[in-house]
This record gives sequence, C-alpha cells and structure tokens, in this order.
Amino acid sequence: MTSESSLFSHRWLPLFLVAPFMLLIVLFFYAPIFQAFYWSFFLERPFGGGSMFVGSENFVRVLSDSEFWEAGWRTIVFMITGSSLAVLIPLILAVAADRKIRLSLPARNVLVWPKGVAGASIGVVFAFLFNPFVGVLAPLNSIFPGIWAPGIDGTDAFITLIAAHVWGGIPFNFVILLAGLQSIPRTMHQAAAMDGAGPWRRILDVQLPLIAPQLFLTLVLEFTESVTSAFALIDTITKGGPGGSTTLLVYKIYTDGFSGYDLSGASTQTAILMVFVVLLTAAQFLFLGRRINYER
Amino acid sequence: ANIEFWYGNTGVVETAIQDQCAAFNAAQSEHHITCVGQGSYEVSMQKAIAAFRAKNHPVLIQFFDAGTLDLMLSDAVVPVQDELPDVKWDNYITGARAYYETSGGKLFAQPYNASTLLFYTNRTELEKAGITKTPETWEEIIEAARKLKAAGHACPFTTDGDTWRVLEQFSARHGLPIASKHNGYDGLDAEYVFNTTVAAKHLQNLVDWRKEGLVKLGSDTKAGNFTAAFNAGECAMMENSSGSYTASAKAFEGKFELTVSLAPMYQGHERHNTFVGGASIYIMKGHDKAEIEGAKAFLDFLRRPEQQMAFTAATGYVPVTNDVMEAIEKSGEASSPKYATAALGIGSMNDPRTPDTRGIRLGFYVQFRQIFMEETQKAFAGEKTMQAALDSAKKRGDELLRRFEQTYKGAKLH
Amino acid sequence: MNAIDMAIRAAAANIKLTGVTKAYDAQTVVIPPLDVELRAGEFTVVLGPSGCGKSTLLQMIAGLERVSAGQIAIGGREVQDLEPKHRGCAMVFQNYALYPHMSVFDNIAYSLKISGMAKAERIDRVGAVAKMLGLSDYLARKPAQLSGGQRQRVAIGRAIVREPGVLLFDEPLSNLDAQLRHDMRVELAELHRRIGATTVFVTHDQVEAMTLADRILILNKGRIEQFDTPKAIYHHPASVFVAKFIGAPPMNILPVTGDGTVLRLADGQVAAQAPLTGSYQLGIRPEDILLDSKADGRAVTAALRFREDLGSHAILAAELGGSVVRIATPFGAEVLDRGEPSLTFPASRLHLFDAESGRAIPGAFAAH
Amino acid sequence: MNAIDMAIRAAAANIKLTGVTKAYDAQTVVIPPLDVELRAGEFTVVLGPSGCGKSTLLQMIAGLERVSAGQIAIGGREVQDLEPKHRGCAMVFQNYALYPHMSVFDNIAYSLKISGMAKAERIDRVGAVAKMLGLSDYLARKPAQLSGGQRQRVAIGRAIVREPGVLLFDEPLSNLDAQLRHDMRVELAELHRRIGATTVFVTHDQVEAMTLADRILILNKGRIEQFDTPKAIYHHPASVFVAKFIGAPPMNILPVTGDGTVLRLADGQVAAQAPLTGSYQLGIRPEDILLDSKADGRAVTAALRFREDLGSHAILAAELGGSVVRIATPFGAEVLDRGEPSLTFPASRLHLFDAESGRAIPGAFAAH
Amino acid sequence: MIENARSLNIAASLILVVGILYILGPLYLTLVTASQSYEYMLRNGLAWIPGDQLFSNMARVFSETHIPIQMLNSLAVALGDAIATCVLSFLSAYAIVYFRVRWAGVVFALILATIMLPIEIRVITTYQVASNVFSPVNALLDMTGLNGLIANYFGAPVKLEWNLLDTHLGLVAPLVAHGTGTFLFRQFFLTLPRDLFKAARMDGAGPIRFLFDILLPLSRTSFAALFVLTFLSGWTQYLWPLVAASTSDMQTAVVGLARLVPDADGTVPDFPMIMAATIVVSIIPLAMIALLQRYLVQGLVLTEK
Ligand SMILES: Nc1ncnc2c1ncn2[C@@H]1O[C@H](COP(=O)(O)OP(=O)(O)OP(=O)(O)O)[C@@H](O)[C@H]1O
Ligand SMILES: Nc1ncnc2c1ncn2[C@@H]1O[C@H](COP(=O)(O)OP(=O)(O)OP(=O)(O)O)[C@@H](O)[C@H]1O
Ligand SMILES: O=P(O)(O)OC[C@H](O)CO
Ligand SMILES: [Mg+2]
Ligand SMILES: [Mg+2]
Repeated sequence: MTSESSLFSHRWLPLFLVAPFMLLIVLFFYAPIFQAFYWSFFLERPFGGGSMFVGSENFVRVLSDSEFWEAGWRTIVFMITGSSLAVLIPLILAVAADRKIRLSLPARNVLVWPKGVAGASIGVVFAFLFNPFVGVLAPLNSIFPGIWAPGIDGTDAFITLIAAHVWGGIPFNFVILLAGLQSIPRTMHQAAAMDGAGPWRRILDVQLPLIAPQLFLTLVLEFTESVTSAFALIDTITKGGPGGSTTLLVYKIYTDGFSGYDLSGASTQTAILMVFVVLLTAAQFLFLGRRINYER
Repeated sequence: ANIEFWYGNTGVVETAIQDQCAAFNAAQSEHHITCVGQGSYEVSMQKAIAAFRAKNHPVLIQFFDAGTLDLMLSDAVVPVQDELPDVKWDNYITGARAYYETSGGKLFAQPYNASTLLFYTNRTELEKAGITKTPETWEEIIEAARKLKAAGHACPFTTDGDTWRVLEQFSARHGLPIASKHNGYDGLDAEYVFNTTVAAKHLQNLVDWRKEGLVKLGSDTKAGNFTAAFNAGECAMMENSSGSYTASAKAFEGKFELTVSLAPMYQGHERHNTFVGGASIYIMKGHDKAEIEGAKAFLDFLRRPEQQMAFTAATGYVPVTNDVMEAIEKSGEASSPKYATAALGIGSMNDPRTPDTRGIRLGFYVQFRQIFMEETQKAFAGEKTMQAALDSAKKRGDELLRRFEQTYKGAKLH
Repeated sequence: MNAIDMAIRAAAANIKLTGVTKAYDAQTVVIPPLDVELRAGEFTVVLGPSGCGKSTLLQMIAGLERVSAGQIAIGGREVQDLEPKHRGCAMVFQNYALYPHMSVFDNIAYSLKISGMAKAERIDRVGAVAKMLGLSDYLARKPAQLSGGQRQRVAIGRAIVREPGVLLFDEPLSNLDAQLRHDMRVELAELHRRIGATTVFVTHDQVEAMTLADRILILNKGRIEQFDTPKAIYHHPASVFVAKFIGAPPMNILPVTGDGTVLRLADGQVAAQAPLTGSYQLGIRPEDILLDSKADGRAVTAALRFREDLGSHAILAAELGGSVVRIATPFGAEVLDRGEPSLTFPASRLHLFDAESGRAIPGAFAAH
Repeated sequence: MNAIDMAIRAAAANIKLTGVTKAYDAQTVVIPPLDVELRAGEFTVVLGPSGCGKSTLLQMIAGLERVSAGQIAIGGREVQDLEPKHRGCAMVFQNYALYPHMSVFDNIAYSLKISGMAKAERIDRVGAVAKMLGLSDYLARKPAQLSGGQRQRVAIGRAIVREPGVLLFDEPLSNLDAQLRHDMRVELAELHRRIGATTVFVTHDQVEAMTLADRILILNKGRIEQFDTPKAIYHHPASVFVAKFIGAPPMNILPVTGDGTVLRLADGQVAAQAPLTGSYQLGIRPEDILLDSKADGRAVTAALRFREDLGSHAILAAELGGSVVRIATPFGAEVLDRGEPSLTFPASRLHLFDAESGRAIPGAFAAH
Repeated sequence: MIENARSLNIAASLILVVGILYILGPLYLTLVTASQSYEYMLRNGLAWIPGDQLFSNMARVFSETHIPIQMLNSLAVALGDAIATCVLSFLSAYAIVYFRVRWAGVVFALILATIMLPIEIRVITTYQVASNVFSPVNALLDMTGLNGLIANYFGAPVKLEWNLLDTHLGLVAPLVAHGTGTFLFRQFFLTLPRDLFKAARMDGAGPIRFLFDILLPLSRTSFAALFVLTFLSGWTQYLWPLVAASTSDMQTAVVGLARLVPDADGTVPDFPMIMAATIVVSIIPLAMIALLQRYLVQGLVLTEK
C-alpha cells in the first residue's frame, strides 16, 4: 500500500462493514477458544450443573497421561508422513503436468476431482477398498494370509489413512504448485538451458527453488488440512483403532469430549494443541518463511 | 403431547422399536411419539448429554447399562418409580431390578430391551464336523473348535472381544468381581480388580486360541463383523446377546439349524447369574407436564405384556417381568423358537447371585469400556501380553474412577 | 588491456545462417528463408518493429528455438541440431532472468558448475569476471538486493564467464531508466572492445543501434530490410521502411512525379532535378532541410504549422503539397513558427524510392 | 472552434498553494512548505527525478492525498479539506485506470451519472466529448478492445467530460511507444488549446516538458528548483540541478577557479573571462561548444575520447581538465573521433554556478 | 527448445498415468461396486467389471435412506456457507483494504488466525457456544459483575438463550467464521491498480458506489472461485454437522453416508448401496468441479503478494 492517506476516511462505515464478520468470528472462533482455556482450569460435570475450579490439575492429568503423548506422537507421525506425501506427490505430479505433453491437460483436470469428494466419503470408499477380504488387497491376503489386516494391525490401518489422506489432498496442493511452476518465467528456463542445465537438472536447480513460496504455503495449509481430513477419515475408517493405533489428537479430543463426556480433559487437550499449533505456525514462518521470500 | 424418544439400536431391533412407536401412536390419539434412532448406544448417550446441556433433549431416552451410574448422578433424569409410583415395579425380576435400582430399592429406569449373553451354534456346521452335542463349557467349545478346524472350517468360534461379553458377562456368571466395593455399589472409591481374576486368564486364553485359529475376532472375519460372520455361516459358534437372536434365526432360515444356550463356563466354576444387558428407558428432566404424561403413557404401553411379547418375538430381547413370562407360558407358544431366548435368558439372570453380580455401579464406565477394548486389542495384535494390557486397563480405569469421584465430590450414591 | 581482460577474452566465431526459416505453423511463418553472415568479433544490432522476429532469430541462434528449415553455422560448425549448451553462445535476457534464489556468485558460476569445473577454478574465474564488471563487492548478495544496473552486470557476467564465442543480447537495456541506459550503453561498448566476442544485440532503440553497432540488421516481418553500418543505414536507407524507422523525427517522405527532367510535389512545386518519369517517393531528413534560401539546392515554399522547441533546437512542422514536413532547425538558431518560408532541399541529401516497392533508387541524384 | 468545442470549454481556474506540506511521518517529509501559483488556463509541466514528490503534489491538488499543512485554493476557493469530487479537478492516470468492466461510454459517463445528471443529457455530453476525441465509433467497446492511443483518449474524455476547471495528468504518456507518444503529445497540445483548462502535467520526459509547457515546474526533493518557461529553463537554468536535468546529453559542468580576470579549468586552461575570484562551476551545453577554432569565444584544447554517431549528428566525448565534456556536433558535420582539437566556448553561451549551492550566478558573462 | 527432453517427457507421462490411475482407481471401483447387487458382493467381494444394478442401488438410496433429505441439508449448508462467506469476506476485506483505519492490521490478523485452528480442534467448545449463542454474553455479564447489579434491580440475573443446534443456521455459522475468503479478497484487491480507486474518487464515487460500481463487478472471478471453494468445503464438512445435528433429518448427506455403515448389525454392510450413495452424495460437488474448475484454479492461484 503506497499511499495510505488516499483511502476512504470514513470512521463508522468500515466498522459497520467488518462488524458482522467479526461478530461471527468472535462468537464461533474466539469465544470457543476462550471457553476451552477456561474449562481447562475447571472440572465440568458431563450433564452440567456443577463445575469446580481445579487449577492446573487438568493439565497435570493430561500431560502425565501416556495416551495423550502417544496420540500426540501419532499426530506428528501422521502430519510428517501424510502431509509430506500429500505435498510431495502433488509436487511430482505438478512438475510432470507442467511439461507440454499430451497427458498434461487431462491430468490437470482429473487430478482436481477428489476435491469434490468429502473426506468422510473417501473414508467410506477406502475402508471398503482396503478391506482385507473383499478389497483390492484381498488377493494378497489369500496368498499370504494375515499380511494385510487393518482391523488388527495398527500399521496397516495407519497406511490406509495416509493413502486416503493423500488421495483427498492431491487437488489443492497440485493446483497451487502447478500455478507456481507456471508462473516461472520462460526466460528462466532458457537462461538455465544456456548455462548448460538440462531439463532434469533444471527441476532441481530452478523449478523447485522458485516454487518455494508455494511449497511453503501448501505446507502451512496442509497442516490444518491434515487435521480436518484426519478426523473424517479416522471416524469413517478406523474409529481410532485398532487398539488406539490411529487415535490422533483431534480424534482423541473428540472422543474424550463427546463420547467420554470429559469436557475438561478435552478442553485441556484443545488448549494444549492450540498452543502447539500457534507455536508451530510461528516457527514455520520464522524458519522457513523468511528464507524463501525472494522477489522476481 | 408430542414427545420424542431417542434410542441407539439398528437393524431388526430398530424396526421393532419403530413398530412399537407406530403401534402406540395408533392405539391412542392423546399423544404422539417420534422415535429417533441415533445409530448406537454410545452415540445415543453422547447425543443425549450434549442435548441436555443445550436444553434440547427429548423427554424419553434409552440408555444402555453402562451409563447407569453416570445417569443416576447426573441430575438429568427423574427416577421412573417417582413419576409412576403406582406401577407394580416388583414385577420385574431381581436381576433386572438390581442393575437399575437405588440402594433404597427405587427403580431409576424402566427396563426396555433387556438382554443377556447367550451361546449360539450353527448346528448344521457342527454336525458336519462330527459334533453332535452342543458344547457347554469353554473346554468343550475348544475341543469342538479343534475338530471344526481339522475339518477345514475357517472360523470355529467368534466373538468381538467386547467388554460386555468378554469381561462383564464372563465375570458375573463366574461370580467374579470387576471392581472392589462390589463393583462400586458400596462407594465411589471403588477400584478395578478384573486383572487379578480368572477373567484375566480367560482373556489370555482367547489370545492363544486366536493364534491357534480357533477363535476369530470380528475384524478377522470376511464379513468384518462377528455377528454377520456367524449369521452368514462363516463361523460355527459365537457368544452374543440374546438381542441378536432374531437376526440370526432369520439369516439361518432354510440354510442352517440354530441352537442357543447358556453362555459357557469354565469347568470347575459354579454358575452365577448373568447381568441384565441391553438398555432401559429414562425420563429426562426439564419437560412440562403434558410431555411427562405422554412419556408415562408410552412407558405404560411398553410394559403391556402383549407389547413385550411381540418385542421379544421380533428381536430376541428378554421380557424381564414375571407377568409376561406367565403370559408366554399361557400363550401355548412357550416352546416356539420366537420365545427361545425368553426362558433361557431369565433363567440365566436368575441363577444364584452374590454381591458382585448385582450389576455395575462405576463412573465413566462407558469410557472404561473403550479403554478395555483398546488395551485388549493391543494384546490381540501382539503388541503386549494380555496381562500387561489388563493391568494398564485397570490403571487407566482407576484414573477414570478417581476423576469421577472428584467430579461428583459431595454427591451421594443412591 | 590487463591480465584480467586477457583471461576472459573470447574466441570470437562467425555466424552463418543459410535459408533459416521459422514457422510456428503453416499460417504463422515468422521468418521466411533468411541468409546472413555475421563476422567473427562483429557487433551486430538487430532492429525492427515489435513482433518482426528479432527474438525468434536470436533464440534460433542460441538453440532455444528450433529452426524449421535451413542451417546455422557457428565458427564453421553446423549447430542447428545441437543443444544450447553445445553451441558456444551465451545470452543476456531482457529481464536478466537471474536466478533469484542464488547469490551473485552462484548466478555467475552456475554454468561453470554444471560443466564440472573445479571449485577453485570457478572462484578464480568468477572473481575475474566480477572484477571486470565491478561486482566484486556484491558477490554474496541476492539479485533482489541489487540495483537495475548491477543486475544487468550480473546477467552479463553470467553470459561471459564461459568465454562464449557468441554473445547474444535480447533488449537488455529496455527496462532501465534513461540515465542508466546511457551508462550501460557506454559500458557495453567498452566491454565488447575488451571481450571481442561476436555479438548480436536486439533492441527497439535507435540510439542504441546507432551507437553500438558495427552493422545494423533491420528486420521487417522476418525479412532483412537492410544490413549495413549505422552510417550507411542512416544516410543510404535501402527502403522507405528503413528511412522512416531510423531518425527522430523520421525522414520526411513526399510523393513526387517525374516528368523526365524534374520531380514535382503534389502541389506542382519542383522539389528536385532528375531525368525520371513516373511516380516516386522523395525522402529528406528533417535536419537536412535548410530554411536558409540562399543555400544550394531546390527551394520550395511551405506553410509553417507549429513548432516544438526542444531547447537545443526546434522541430518545425510545415505543410507542403498536402503532406506534413518536419524540419529540424540547427542548434542555437532562432526561428519563427508561423509564416511561409522557402525550404531548400539540398540535392545531395535527397533520397529517392520506388513508389510501389519503397526500395531506394540509388544514384538518382548527385552522390554525396 | 466549433459548437462542440464550445460545449466543453472549461472555466479555467487558477491554483494557489500556500505553505503546502506533506509528511508521511516525522522522518519522511516528502514536500516541505511549498508556495506556488498556477495561472488560470496555464499548462504547467511538473518535472523532476523519480520520488521527488510530483505525484504527491498532483494528488494533493486533486484531493486524493491529504495535505499535512497549508492551503490549496482553486479558483480562489480553499479546497484542502474538500472531497475530490468537490474540487472541480479531473485527472488522467498513468495507466489510464479505465474501468475495465465498463464500456467506453460508461467510463466517460460515470462521473456524470454519479452527479445525478439525466440520462439524455449524459448521452449528449458524452457524445460531444467522444466526437471531439474521435471516439464516437468506439463508445460500445470495452477498454480491453482499444489500442493504447484510444485508451488514452478515453481517459482524457473521462477527465474533461465534467468540464473541470483543472486538468491533472500523471505521466499519461509514459506507457506508450515512441511513435504514439509523439502523436498523443501533439493531440494534447491541441486539446489544451481548445479546452483551455488549467492543466498540470507530470512527466519524466524532457521532450514532453519542453514542447507542452507554458511553464515548467522543476521539483527536487519536494522543493521548487525553478518555475519558468521552457525557454528560460533551458537557456537560463537556475541551478546546476536544473542544468543537468534538462538537455540530452545534459549540460557540461566544469569546476573553474577565478583569479579576478579569468576562469581557469583544473588543468589551468582559461575557459572564460570574468572578474571573479574563488571556485565556481562553469556550465556549457554540448551543442554550444564549437569545434571550429575560428569562432568567437575562448578556445581550449581537449583530448577526444570517443564518438557516438547518431546519424543526424554525433556526440563527442572529450577529456578536459580531468572532466569529461560532451560536444554535440552540428547536423550534417563530419568529425573525427580522435585527436586533440581546440574547443571554443562562446562567452554568450556560458553559465556560471556557485560551487557550493549550485545556484546560478546571473550576469557573470555578457548577456545573450 | 532444442534439447533432448525425451527421457523426462516419458517419465512425466508415466508419472501422470500413475497419478491419474491413483485418482480414478477408487472412483472407478466405487462406481463398479455401486453397480453390483448385494448378493454378488457377498459372494465375490470386490468386482472389477461394472454390473447392472447401479440404478436400482441408487433408487434404494432414494427410497431407503435419509440421503435425499440430507442432500437438501447439504445444499443448504453449502450454499449458506458459500454465500455468507462470499458476502462477509468481501465486505470485511473491503473495509480492511480501502479505508484508512488504524485497526485494519489487527482485524486482519484476527481474521487470518482463524485459518490456523480448524473447527476440528475447537469442536467441543464451539458446540457449547452453538448450544447457546448468548453464553459468551452471559459469561461477560457474570464476570463483569453486571449481572449482580441486574439481579439486585430486577430480581434475577440476565440469562439469554438462543440454541443454534439442529438448525441450518447453526450448521452454517461456525463454518463461515473462517478467514480464507477475506484473505483471498484482500490479495485480489491488492492486485487491483490503486489508480482505479483514485479515478473513481475523482469521478465522485463514495465508498458505497465504489463498492457496487467498481469493486463488485471486478471481483466476479474471485467471487466465483471463493464460492466454489466454500461450497465444496461446506458440502464436504463432516465433524461439525456430525455433532451439530442430532436428528437424521437435520444431518448432512456426508454424515448420513458415513452412518450407512452400521456400527454393529448382524449383517455385512450393503456396500453396493453405500457406494451408490457415495456417488449420489458426490455428484453435485463433482459436477460443480467439472463446470467451474476454471474458477477454482484461478481462485487458488492467488497465493503470493
Ligand atoms: N509460440 C509461438 N507460436 C506462434 N507464434 C509465435 C510464437 N512465439 C512467437 N510468435 C510470433 O512470432 C512473431 C515474432 O516474435 P518475436 O518474439 O521474435 O518478435 P520480436 O521481434 O522479438 O518482438 P518484440 O520486439 O516485441 O520482442 C510474433 O508475431 C509472435 O506473435
Ligand atoms: N504512503 C507513503 N508513505 C511514506 N512515503 C511515501 C508514501 N507514498 C509516497 N511516499 C514517498 O514520497 C516520495 C514522493 O513520492 P511521489 O510518488 O510523489 O514521487 P514521484 O515524483 O511521483 O515519483 P515517480 O516519478 O517515481 O512517480 C517518495 O520518496 C515516496 O517514497
Ligand atoms: O447388544 P445388547 O443390546 O444386548 O446390549 C449389550 C450391552 O448391554 C450394551 O452395553
Ligand atoms: Mg522480443
Ligand atoms: Mg509519480
């Protein structure tokens, strides 16, 4: 913004314009956040009708609960494997689709389709497709019985989740990364060609560094996306099982709060998770965001 | 008045419930009931809690056994016996009353779809493997299972490892405590003890038998669900609620012969009563008189012997009042397969009792069931030994109990 | 010339295009068959209106664009099927196309790194180039931290570090402001003197073309209009197109008719003496028209319309036989902007073009 | 002047700025207190380096920027606190800022529509403007379907349709190519003649400034360096800044020392006669330096370094007393580019500036 | 370019083939399964060749499930979300970009923060707020002690109540409280030439006229993009409609679909019918993508600046 003072100088109108939206945000975003922090210091009765201030007891309880840490750890594993695959695979596809080849047009279209399929629908489909007896891997199981058992084996269940997450995450990341690739000026490729860099080499030396801002954006957004997508997938595919092996923090908060009526514990976990998210985002911006902010 | 009733069942049971609702609406014109299925007992309960907090709850709601203490202390329900003082509540068999009544003997909820655990076999398949006598003990079941396996049967015995089946019903009929203080009846300061009883041994056995290929869990089966696997003929034997009897009978029709009998004991143990399972109906607070009247009318309607008989016939749930049992006797169809579970179930619930087999009066018990499942699944998956899993379930369960105790500090146990 | 200059003196190579054609498809023939030879070490400026194919030509030489037909030889070697990196060309792009994520050092060193040069040698070579271009202090910076002129120099550094036989520039100065443009122009001329690479320089700008080129190649719709020294192009334009393209304001072009002895303007005034008949176009540059009626040559009367005073001199616009004629007054002269002065067209400064084809008709007047 | 022209002849208003100041914050004072008066109907060109505050000045007059202090009066009325629409100004922007989603008609008519003018009258008025600007055939088109020159005209049409007393232009020609720029310049001059609105025209381009302005306002860091006619600015620059800013190539500035009778260059040669002592800066324009030693004035010897031949004339660069001096050769002259010719500095063409302040010292030499 | 990129092009083609198969595979198998009979599936499991039961399965979705009604709910939620988001984001971005207000930065930061904490993380307490929208007001009154005063004067403290659960408004509102749209519009506004704004002011346009005459028409593509994006996200929401609606007639189609897989029934889930339902549920968003993919792509491109 070059000249601030050439803006409209009305006093009440802008307030009036943002008011409805801010009201909504305060009500449905900030009030719940506040409520979560508030409850994390109280012990709430499930049916209401009594809450007791307990200081940091909830935090002590949650933080000393190994289930919480395990769910946290699983969340991190899911984010790292799921998110990086959900960025890496679209990245590879985008680099491929950026080339002028016959398949790139249909690919640009088809790869966006999953955006129209809800996470829960994806879950229902993948739960069926990865069913050990009737799904795509059933033939494998008939050769090596029990090798694919997502109902018993936590790792298999986890793999199913990630496959479904990546499937649903392709469109958004693909579109952003492709847009980034296409905004690289042609002369940049030409300059590198003159410098002797072949097309393979240019991917590494020119294309990837130049779409770093888009990569950063997808990584940041993928973080929230993985939370949202994970919930729908877990609830429709594994329900957190088997043996809690796919209970990520979001799911744990939901089950603790809704199925377990542990409003205080769930709120405490929410509060902890929020702090974590805010710190993580800040860190992302500090350590990654700053480095890749070059103009063209 | 227009009233609402929430329940958690699906399948044939849901159909039967809806039929009753329709019958009620048809039978009188003063009230109209809308019956809303929530998909499962757990969901129904969590929805109810959420709805109650939002002051959006129905007047009638079906809660399952596991939620009993949570509801008693919730201050969200009115004991049915207070609303309907004139009903002859002692008509209900002791087994059913014990679970839902206060220490003063006042019923909190009206038992509705009462069930208990039974043992089912596919006689056709058993006979194919040369087993002519229905097994009665775990030892016999395993022997039969081995035979079935030898005969090439893929799934001799199936269970889902559900807490109700493998822990609660098992402990009750073997006369074992689940928690101290007589499963919590004597105070909120109870502690879990199941990891030290024979139940622990049994669970370890299940792990071993599964490894051997004799026992399959739901997710081991093709059908993905143990009842479905049994009903489809995939598995030859199962332990299941009486409430799934009709579904099995229907599925077997014309294909297999079904037997149903008392749940198996370990040899050398005295048989005790089983808990009443299934669910009962509560009247929730915060509704006006007209709605309460409607609720009472519906409850009265449900208690009618012919309604109970029809419901039993349609589902396999056990009528837990003495008068209905008599009515069945009198109907002349007592030996009909549609009442097969009635006498059997009542018999099972009426076996000799101890203070540990009255029921379960433990806080946050629904969550404990989750924890128990989660931990035992880890043992089944081979991640830890069953004993370790049970120890950890006890530890986590005790934490729940302590938190419950703290949450309801000052509240008195009814 | 010092040691550093020696170190990066290129082995200039000549460039020969034979029947080079470029068509994107049957309809869009951007360059019809083209034959031209650029001498080794020569500085050629390619000039032409937008879309005439200048960049296309450059990119075909560089190997960034395939030729549809014909041969390109660099230093006697046919290269049209070789990859860019094997042609010994280097290129400076309009927006420089510097790698924004690499430091100045890495930008310049990138081609050396790819060619597998050892690190120590790379540092030496980049150091020499940076010193020559006055970039030594900026090697660690990113392009975004440089001024326009510095970026330009990095782009040049990147091009010359490989000691290419051929240096290609595609409008490298067009994004700079006037002052910087002037300075960079002088620097480029100096650089060419020192490096000696065969240079092809595409521009829109006449002043650049006139001051930098050994020879100017004027393209019109992919065809060569003229390829000659700046002087020849200015003083002996081969066509009306060239005549109007070069010079600011451009050459005045007036339709004339010859009756065998004189050429007459549309209004009947005699503009020049020539033994020709038929229609022609007569050209005369604004600064060649004399307001002084005593001078040598034909005098015609025109009506002055307006004057643009540029300080150093003025441009007068006059109406003559239905056309507007622009006259540049000499430096320092004070002139009127109204009236009907007589204009003198010195015969030695006149150009005659065919009325149809627009091609110059040489020798129509006494040579000068 | 026909009826149409009459219809949109503006009521020109004078603009008076008194102590007008603009500061974005304590550190960035863009315009220190400024006093200036632009006469009604006058065409003022504002010229200055990038960032000197030209646009800021214009926008303060227009009401798009707040003044930090001072008064602006338009036609005698104080306007600094009025909304843009109440100031009677119209503005043409650099990229025209046409509404891309509106037709040409709607673009031009928009301000009328907002002011509540009846539809029939709007159509008349826009029709008249369009006719005057040769846009009648394009009224239904969207801006994207117009050429650069046509867009420019729509932008002007939009500005003049309200018959503003003041017309403001912010570098309106800077995005056009040379040819179009020239044509639009001529059109603008013509338009101003017909409309007669007080015009303030911001540009970077000297040629535009010289040819369009009644008076040129030269800004330097928000301060007025000189405000005078183009001729005066060119021939009597008030400071070194102005002298170097106007003219291409710019005026040569050489440090000299006076000993009471003559001014000597750094190398001791006598550059001019003057009864002054101390250090000064001597200015002379490239085209004023004569290579002809027989001419009037002081002759000094310089070493030619190089030549840039522009066709019509050449620019020679010579070294003189440690400075580079540029000499513009007369049109048509043939000159060498090496050697040590003697240069004549005609006394009447010399400018003298204070060594410190850079302000001109008038009357130092014989007047011209 | 004259260079041998054959190897790369072949590799790229292979990658795209794999990518397309990965995307299409599940979709194809869904379609195939949806076209089998339940009995066929029970006998043979997953089929690879389409059967002929697609329409009868779909017909069952319409006759036997709540999905048709739930699709209407989904439509209401998606449309409500999309329209409200478009309008509110547009207005707030307008206020932030085009007005000289000191709080613009703070408000924008507050709005932007909503992107980082999805509703899945804060669902428990959002549910609490939705159950009584006035609960923050009540809490505020309690905390400030105002309620004590009120109770003194009027005999009872103020307890306002407005329950949004099980209403369409309640399903939509928390979804709208999300900053992506504001971000998108702001980015777009910043790419518009400043001079356009100045020109409009010179022409005499005030904030409202500028909004309607200039900004709105120019923002059409951004609107379309945001509309598609939020419509899709509204349609595909799962957790919020799952908890915020307790009757199947208020639930959205996606929740209803997930509910078709029974928790524990004595039967193998009717996957052909479920897959047919999946298709039915996804058909509107898929059609939307097919039709408006162009805008979606344009909308997602606004990343830098
Ligand atoms: N990929 C292409 N397909 C079709 N036509 C093209 C393609 N690339 C360029 N052209 C056309 O070829 C012609 C020459 O383009 P080129 O870029 O060489 O022009 P230029 O002389 O460099 O113009 P400028 O001065 O504007 O840079 C133009 O008319 C252009 O439209
Ligand atoms: N909003 C602002 N805050 C701070 N400084 C500003 C702001 N807007 C402009 N400036 C500064 O004010 C000075 C004058 O800007 P202005 O746009 O008037 O210059 P200009 O003469 O028009 O330059 P140009 O020729 O590049 O258009 C510049 O140094 C600029 O950086
Ligand atoms: O399956 P049901 O209905 O018999 O119920 C079993 C248990 O009691 C549920 O808690
Ligand atoms: Mg070009
Ligand atoms: Mg400016």
